[in-house]
Parts: sequence; C-alpha cells; structure tokens
Amino acid sequence: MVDLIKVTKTYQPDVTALSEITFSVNRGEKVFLTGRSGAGKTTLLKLISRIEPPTKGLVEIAGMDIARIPRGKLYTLRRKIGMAYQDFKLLPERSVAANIAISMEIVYRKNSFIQKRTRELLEQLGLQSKLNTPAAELSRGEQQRVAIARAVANYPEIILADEPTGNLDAETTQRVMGLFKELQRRDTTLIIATHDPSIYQEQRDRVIRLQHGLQDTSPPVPARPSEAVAQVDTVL
Amino acid sequence: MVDLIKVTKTYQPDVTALSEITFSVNRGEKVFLTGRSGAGKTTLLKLISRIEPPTKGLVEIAGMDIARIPRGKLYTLRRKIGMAYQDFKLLPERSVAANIAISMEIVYRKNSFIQKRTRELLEQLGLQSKLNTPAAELSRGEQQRVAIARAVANYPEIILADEPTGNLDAETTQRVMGLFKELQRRDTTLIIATHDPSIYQEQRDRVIRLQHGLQDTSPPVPARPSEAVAQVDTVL
Amino acid sequence: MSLLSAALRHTGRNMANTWKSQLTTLFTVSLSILIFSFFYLAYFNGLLIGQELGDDLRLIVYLDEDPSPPLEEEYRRKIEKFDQVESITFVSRQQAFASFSRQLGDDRDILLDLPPDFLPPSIQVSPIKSLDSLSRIKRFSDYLQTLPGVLRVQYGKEWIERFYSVIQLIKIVVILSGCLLIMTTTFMVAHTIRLTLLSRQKELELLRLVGATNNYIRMPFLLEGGFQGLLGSGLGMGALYLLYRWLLLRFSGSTLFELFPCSFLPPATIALLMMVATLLCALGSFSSTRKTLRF
Amino acid sequence: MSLLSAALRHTGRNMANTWKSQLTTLFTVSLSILIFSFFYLAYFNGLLIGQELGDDLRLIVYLDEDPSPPLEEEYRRKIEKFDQVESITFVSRQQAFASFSRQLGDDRDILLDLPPDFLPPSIQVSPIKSLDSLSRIKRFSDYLQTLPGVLRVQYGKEWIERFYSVIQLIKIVVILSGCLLIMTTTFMVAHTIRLTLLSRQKELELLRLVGATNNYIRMPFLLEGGFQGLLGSGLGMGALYLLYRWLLLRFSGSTLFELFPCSFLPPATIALLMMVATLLCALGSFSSTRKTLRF
Ligand SMILES: Nc1ncnc2c1ncn2[C@@H]1O[C@H](COP(=O)(O)OP(=O)(O)OP(=O)(O)O)[C@@H](O)[C@H]1O
Ligand SMILES: Nc1ncnc2c1ncn2[C@@H]1O[C@H](COP(=O)(O)OP(=O)(O)OP(=O)(O)O)[C@@H](O)[C@H]1O
Ligand SMILES: [Mg+2]
Ligand SMILES: [Mg+2]
Repeated sequence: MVDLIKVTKTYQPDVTALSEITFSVNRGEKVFLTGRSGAGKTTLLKLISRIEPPTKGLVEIAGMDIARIPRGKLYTLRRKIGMAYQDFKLLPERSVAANIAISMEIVYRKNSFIQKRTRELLEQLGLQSKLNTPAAELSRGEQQRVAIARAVANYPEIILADEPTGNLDAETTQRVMGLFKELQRRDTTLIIATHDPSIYQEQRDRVIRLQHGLQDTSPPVPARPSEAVAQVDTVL
Repeated sequence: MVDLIKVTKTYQPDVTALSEITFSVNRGEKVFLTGRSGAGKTTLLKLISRIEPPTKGLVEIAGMDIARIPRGKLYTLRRKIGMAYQDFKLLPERSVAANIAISMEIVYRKNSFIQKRTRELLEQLGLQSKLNTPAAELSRGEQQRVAIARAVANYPEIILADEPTGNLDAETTQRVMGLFKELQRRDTTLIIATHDPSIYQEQRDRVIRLQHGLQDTSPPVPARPSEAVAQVDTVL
Repeated sequence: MSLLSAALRHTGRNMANTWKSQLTTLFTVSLSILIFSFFYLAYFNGLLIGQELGDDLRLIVYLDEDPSPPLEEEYRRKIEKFDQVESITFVSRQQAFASFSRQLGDDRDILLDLPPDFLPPSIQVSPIKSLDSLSRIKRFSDYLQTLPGVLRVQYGKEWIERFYSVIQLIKIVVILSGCLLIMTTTFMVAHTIRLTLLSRQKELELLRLVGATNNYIRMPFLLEGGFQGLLGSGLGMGALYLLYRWLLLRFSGSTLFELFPCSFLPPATIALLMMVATLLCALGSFSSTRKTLRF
Repeated sequence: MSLLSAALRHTGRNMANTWKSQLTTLFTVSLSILIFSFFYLAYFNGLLIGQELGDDLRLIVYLDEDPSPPLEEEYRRKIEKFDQVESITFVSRQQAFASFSRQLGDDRDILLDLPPDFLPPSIQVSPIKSLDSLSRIKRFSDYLQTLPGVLRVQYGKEWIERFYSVIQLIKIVVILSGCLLIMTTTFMVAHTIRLTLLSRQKELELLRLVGATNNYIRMPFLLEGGFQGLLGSGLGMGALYLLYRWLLLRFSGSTLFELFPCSFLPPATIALLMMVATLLCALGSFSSTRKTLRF
C-alpha cells in the first residue's frame, strides 16, 4: 500500500532529515515508527501525504508514484489518507463536532452520517460531553483525541498518526489503541509515529526505527532498563 | 512557597475543572502533578501563575495572596515563575536563541550572560546545532525542549512544567529530568504536570493526583500492570 | 450541486462566525463606493453646470456696413465652415440702437440727439459649448477678424478666461482625487482581504490537507466577496443618494441650485458601478486564495 | 535607560523582521497624508483664487448730481458706517465721459456730438472680500439705494452670483470629501494597526506571560508608530510637493496659472500636519496594545 524506495529528504540549507529510507507497508498492516526526537518521523509522514516533496527517491501509494500527481488532483491522494498531526491543526473557534465533521463534509457526506459518526467517535474516545465545546477550550489531551477522531472519521484507507498519545494518560491511550485496532480490522493501513515504547512493546506489529534520519536495522536496544520486557519487532 | 487552599475553578458556563484543591509545596521541593487527560493539571498551573483567576479559594506564592497583586504589578509574580507551556508558546519566526533569550531580555540581562546561558542550556538538552534555526523548523520534541529552556533560563524561583516530556523519547526525557534535578539543587521549587508514570516512578518525590478536578487521596493504583514497580509517593 | 450547497452553507457559517470583520469589510466597500461615486457625481454635475454657465458665451463681430442678404449668407457660410456654432444672429444698426436704448433704461433720453445709426451693425456668434473651448474661442475670434468688412471682434474675454480657469481647476481636483481614491480603494480592499485571509489561513490549509478540492475551498470566498460587493455598493449608493437629497434640501434656498440644474446619476450608471464593484470584490476575494493553496 | 535601549533594539528588530507589513503601513500613512493635504492645498488655493477673482467686484452707485466735497464726505461716512469697504472712489461726469470714450476705442467719434456731461456721476464702492459676500453685497446694494441723491445701484449681479455659486460648489466638494477622507484615513490606519497587532498578538501575550512590564511591551509600538508617522507623513508631503511642481509645470502654459497666484502650503502648516500625523500614529499604535495586555 505504502512503498518508500531510497527516499532522502534534505531541508534547506543543510538539515538531512531522512536519508535512503526504504520500506513498504501492506494493506491492513499496522506499523510503528520510532526514533529519538528529531529522528525524522514527522518528516517521513509528511512525505507520504505529500505535504513535503522528497529530495530524492520514490514514494508510492497503492502503486502510484505520488510525485506524479498534479497539484489540482492532490485531493484524491489526501482523501485516501487520514493524518493526525503532531500539532493537531484544529480550528480553535469551531466546536469539537465541527472539527471532526470537516473531513466528512468535504466529500459531501450526509448530515445524518456525519452526526452519527461524530458521536460514535467521541464516545469511543471519552469526549461525549465536549461535543459542542470550542476546540480552544479543551485540554491538550482532549484536543489530541479530537485530532485523531478527525483523521479516522471518514474511514480513510491509510491512517498516519503522529505521536497520537503524547498528551494522553495510560488509560486513554488504551482507548485510542482500541480504536486503531478496530480500524485495522476494516483493512485500514496504519502508520503510527511514537516514542512511547509501552504502546508497541506489547503488540506483535512491525517497528521501524529511525536514527538521525537513517534506518536503524540493528536489533533494538532497550531505552531504559525497566522497559526491556517484550519487544517483538521485526525490523525490515 | 506555593500554597493552595480550597481552590475551585469553574470555567463558564459549567465546566468544573478543579474543586477544593488544597496543598502546599515547600521551597526547593519537586512535586509531580498527575491525573488523566482533562483532570485539571494545566488549569492548576494556570491558577498558580495567575493566567486564570480561581473561582473560589486562595492561592499564595511566598506567603502572598496573588489575587491581590494589581494588574500593573503582575510582572513581579511572573518573573518569579518559569512556565513551560503544554503548547510551548514559541515564536515560530524567531530563532531558537531568540526564543530562549526572551525571558532574560525582559529583565535586562547582559548580552554575554544571555549567550552563555543559552548555549549551556541547548547543550544540556542536545540542541546545540539548532541555535539559529527558526522555531517553526524544529521537530515537536525539539520545540518542547526549547520551551523548557526558556522557562528555566533566568533561574526563576518556581518552575511549572506542563507535560514537559510528552513529545520526548526516553533518553531525551532523562536529559530534561537531569536539568530539573540540577535546578532543584539551586533551591528551585518545581511542579511538574505529567501523565508519564516512568518519570516519577523512580523518584522519591511527592505526587499529587487529580481526578476529574478532585484531589485523589487514595493510595495510587498502578495504571498498567507493567508499571507497578516502585511508587514512593506521599500523597498529601 | 452539492458543491454549491456546501459552499453556500460555508459562506453562511463563515459570515455568521466572523460578522465583526464582515461588517468592517462591508463598511470599507460602502465607503469606497460612496467616495468614488461622490466624486463622479460632482464631476458629472460640474459638466452640467459648465454647459449651463457657458450659455451666454458669444462672440460679437462688429461690421462696417449692414450686410446685404447675399453677404449675410456668405458670412454664415464662412463662419460655419470654420467651426461648429450653435447660432448666428445678425444685428443691424437699428436693432443695435434699440437694444442700447433698452439697456440704458431711464437714461435713454441721452440718446435723443443721436442719429439712430451711430452704433455699428454686428453678428452675434454662439459657438458650440465644450469645457475646453477657451482656446477654440480665441482661434475663432482671430479667424473672424480676418473676414472682409469686420471692424472688431469682441467677446467676454476676461469672464470666459476666469470661468474656464475655475472649471479647469475643478477638473484637476476631481481627476487627481479620483486617482488617489482609486488607489486608496484598491489598497483598502486588498488590505481587508488580507486580514480575512490571515484569520482563515489555518482553515484553508487544513481544508487542503484533508483533501478538499480547490473549488470547494474557494467557492465560499467567491460568494462572500460577491455578496459583500453587492451589499456594500448598494449601501454606498444609498448613502450617496441620501447625501445628495440632503445637499439639495440644505441648499435649496441658495442661488446655487436655482441657477444650475442638479441631477443624480442615471440608473444605468448606478447599475454599472454596482456590477463592477460586485465583480471586483468577488474576483479579488477569489483570487486572493491562490497564494494559500500552494501545497 | 535600559528600557529605552531595549525598546529601540526591539523596534529595530521588529521592523526588520516585518518589513513587508511595515512598508504597507508606511504606504498607507503616506497615502492618507497625501490625500488629506492635497485637499487642504486645493482648498487653500481655492481661497486665494477666490480673493483674486473677487478683485474687480464693486458696486457702482449712480448719483443725480456731482456731489460737493462735504457731501462726498457724508457719503463716505455713511457707506463706511454700514459695512467695511476696501475703497471708495468718486467718479465725476467728466471722468465718466473720459472713461466711456476710452472704452469705445476707435469708435469714440460717435461721442463727438454729445455733451461731455451726458453720463451721470457715480461712486464706485469695493466691499471687503470674503467668500460669503453675495448676500452681503445684496444687502449693501439695498442700503445704498436708500441714500439721498442716488439714482441707481449697479453691480455685476449675474457674474457675482455665478462666481460665488462655483466657489460654493468647490467648498461643498472639498468639505464633504474632506470628511469622507478623514473617515477613510482613520479607518485605514486602524485597519493597519489591527493587522500588525494580529501578527504580533502571540508575541505580546508571551511577553506578558514571561513577566515583561507593560512599558517594555508597549514602548516599541510607540516608537514604531511614531517613526512610521514621521516617515510616512514626510513621504506624503514630499509626494504632494512633487505633484504640485508637476501641476505647475504641466499647466504653466495655460491661463490658469497666469491669472491666479498658486502657492504651496506654508512650512508651519507642513510641520503641524507632520507633527499631528506622528503623534496620531504613535498614540494609535501605543493604545492599540491596551486590549492585548488584559491578562
Ligand atoms: N478555557 C477553558 N474553557 C472552558 N473549559 C476549559 C478551558 N480550559 C480547560 N477546560 C476544561 O477544564 C478541564 C480541565 O482541563 P485542563 O487543561 O486543566 O486538563 P489537563 O489535566 O491539563 O488535561 P491534559 O492532560 O489533557 O492536558 C477539561 O475538561 C477542559 O475541557
Ligand atoms: N521545515 C523544516 N525546515 C528545516 N528543518 C526541519 C523542518 N522540519 C523538521 N526539520 C528538521 O528535520 C529533522 C527531523 O524532524 P522531524 O520533525 O521529522 O523529527 P521527528 O522525528 O518528528 O521528531 P519529534 O519526535 O521531536 O517530533 C529535525 O532535525 C528538524 O529540526
Ligand atoms: Mg515529530
Ligand atoms: Mg494539560
């Protein structure tokens, strides 16, 4: 579904955020993307949704080179992808419901569908009571969940979640991961960038490790002694 | 140093973010503030730095009721407090150095001092190479560290850190905690809001737990089984 | 279909959400239209007044002899060949004497001893009116001087010069202020749009990121701009009309409006101005989004 | 001391960082000043021209007899009692005949048979000039009519009425456009400040949060506003002067400037305008930060 072949990204003038990254993710697969702060996780996700162009290399979504999509047709790509941004990108004055509805409104979903889906997502994420609250009046963790809800609302084929649990406590993290699992059952492809080992340690999913923009293919070293419990990652 | 007596905060029209919170923190003490997303951690920190006024109750800093400070003298309070905001509040167009310098410039520190301190902090946080990068071109984790650096730069008496490690990997978290420890040795009072048990589990510091705006005085329950290792918190 | 209805919904919501800045824009547009059309109205009426004022403008050509009818024809032909005229009147010695004695009024007894042919005959020529006729009249006068049998050509030279100077001054003021105002208006509208865009940049970027088509993003701007242009120019025109009525009332007693016919802009002009304003606002608003839709 | 130097540093940095929007503001201020002072200049010169044009304005009072010197004194006294005048000239029968024959020029032979006293004596009264003198002159004329020994009072009624109507029209246009322009200028400056504030709101809030004093936050705005006001009004004035020179050159051949003295604004007025602009900009910019410094 998502294929990267020797992708390099250099920010002007001299920051090499990624170099020669190669991996592919199959349909319905869930992949974790980890690495230290500044390793290039966000950059990688931006390349996949063509927010940034790669300096070198090839990015393919469903077998199509996305660099070839003309600017006017970019929306076809973007509709396939739901991205939960690390900085949320919520509209602060709009209500939670309106923020989530955006991704469905643009494809002219029926109002009844939008309302049902919004309520369902908010319930799943424990935000029922915030339906009509403006996004600016939410706590950071609540905002983060709204950003996730918006990303997944319209059942995109690919979900890119950038640090989706950075502001969430353990229990709320479980809810979010539950939501992702459910989507995976619907054959959604998931790429989750995170630095929190606890959310991937216990899962049998693949982990892609970045280190200063390079793909780290060595066997994973436990970051802190207490966490070296169960790491079942199959580094590509 | 910081005393809260039966503090209640209600946001219009009907969100009770905090109710009847009472605790005090001594000079040089480090206290963790935890609780689920939306429990009221950020609200509590905002009350201490008088960004929001309490609905009821008394907030005292160094024995002074801060509600009594006239608006024009508020800066005397704010200079005592260094706050690392959960949403960073960096100036995106300014360089990292300029962002950190702000808190020192306003008290007319000498240029040489500012430069020395900025370099020292960036080195401690692993950001040496980003000195002149605009804040907008940093990764989220890098931005978070800059926000922390700005909060501590001018050696404030009290440091309020709101989720300081939400976007940081384990190793960088260690660096930040190291910085905090060093400040504690200088008799700085620290209040750290976090949902990450791993950063307070191993320490002998006090943990204040919030639950839906109420102070949770029950013995702490481990959030996830794997974390029930060593919790040495003395709930007030 | 769904695009249009979505766009309408968005436009409505946006305008409801940002009614403060919407009012600002509306006010800007109204004010600009008001200013512009006010100057246009002033110029328009200036032209009317100029025509009215020029009405008694004529050249008097004194002749040495009463011309015979064929000579009269000859004069008429020659004059009309040189330039367009509104009327040519021949005044004989008798007619001149009669009108002089009328002018003297109660003092006409002094003429009793004079022969009734002591005043020379003349031709009175009224040239076609135009606001630039000063030099034309001079040239006309010079030409008439060369005709055979002409003693002297006389016209209210000083009066004409002064009058046309004033008209010219008005013209310069109107044209220059018109230019300055067009600059200002353009600038203000651009400014307002920039302000609106700035406050909605985040939203536009987000819409682009979640996969909205360009038309979906821009249509509300087109509608909003058009609506504001229409409403704003309507209000501006209304204000201008009120101002005009007020001026008429205020100065109805004075000689100003007794002397000069004043009229409001014709409906076609109003319609044209409003249409242009609406189009400009719509297009300006629409095209301003271009920059934001880069990535 | 450190406050001022810090403020200067901040101002410099801000202006360097946001030079684009700074230029916009500068342009706005310049344009506003240019427009405003252009209208002021037009009005100012309109007044001058009005004075010049009114110069040959006089009332001619025809008398039945040449007045004796004590009677002359009596007339003079009575006229001066009624209203201020610029000059009073007595014209005897002889003088009137002489000037009439001068006016006739080559045709003066027709007067040969007339007695040199066939024209009545008169007093020529030039009232003081003012732009509202039309009704005053009427009243004056009515009064003079009542004096003993006065045959008839004559003045260029039509000419005066028309001239004053035109002047009145100019006045209305200038005053109304002045009002509209002051509105526009105020609006534009407020707009620009809002734009600047919007783009720096985050920074102001942050400064407040890290404990900067209000003066520290606001001083750069004061300096920036003042600087822009000064530079902007200077540029505006410069542009006005260039425009003025260009107009002079452009119309130097025409009768307009031969007839009327044209002059630029006096230095004191320029200085005043610039000072007011600087102050307004500084204060506007300064006070606009008030709202942001709430919490
Ligand atoms: N400005 C506001 N207006 C209204 N309600 C608010 C406002 N700020 C916060 N709240 C509400 O108050 C409650 C506590 O918010 P707070 O930001 O203190 O939570 P928090 O503990 O910091 O959560 P998180 O871990 O997600 O940051 C939440 O329910 C939130 O929706
Ligand atoms: N717009 C940009 N311009 C220049 N450099 C950039 C830009 N965005 C990111 N970088 C740099 O590229 C590198 C990778 O950034 P990226 O945001 O991908 O990191 P990340 O893995 O997401 O880190 P984090 O966990 O802190 O979010 C960093 O060094 C960062 O400073
Ligand atoms: Mg990132
Ligand atoms: Mg919080």
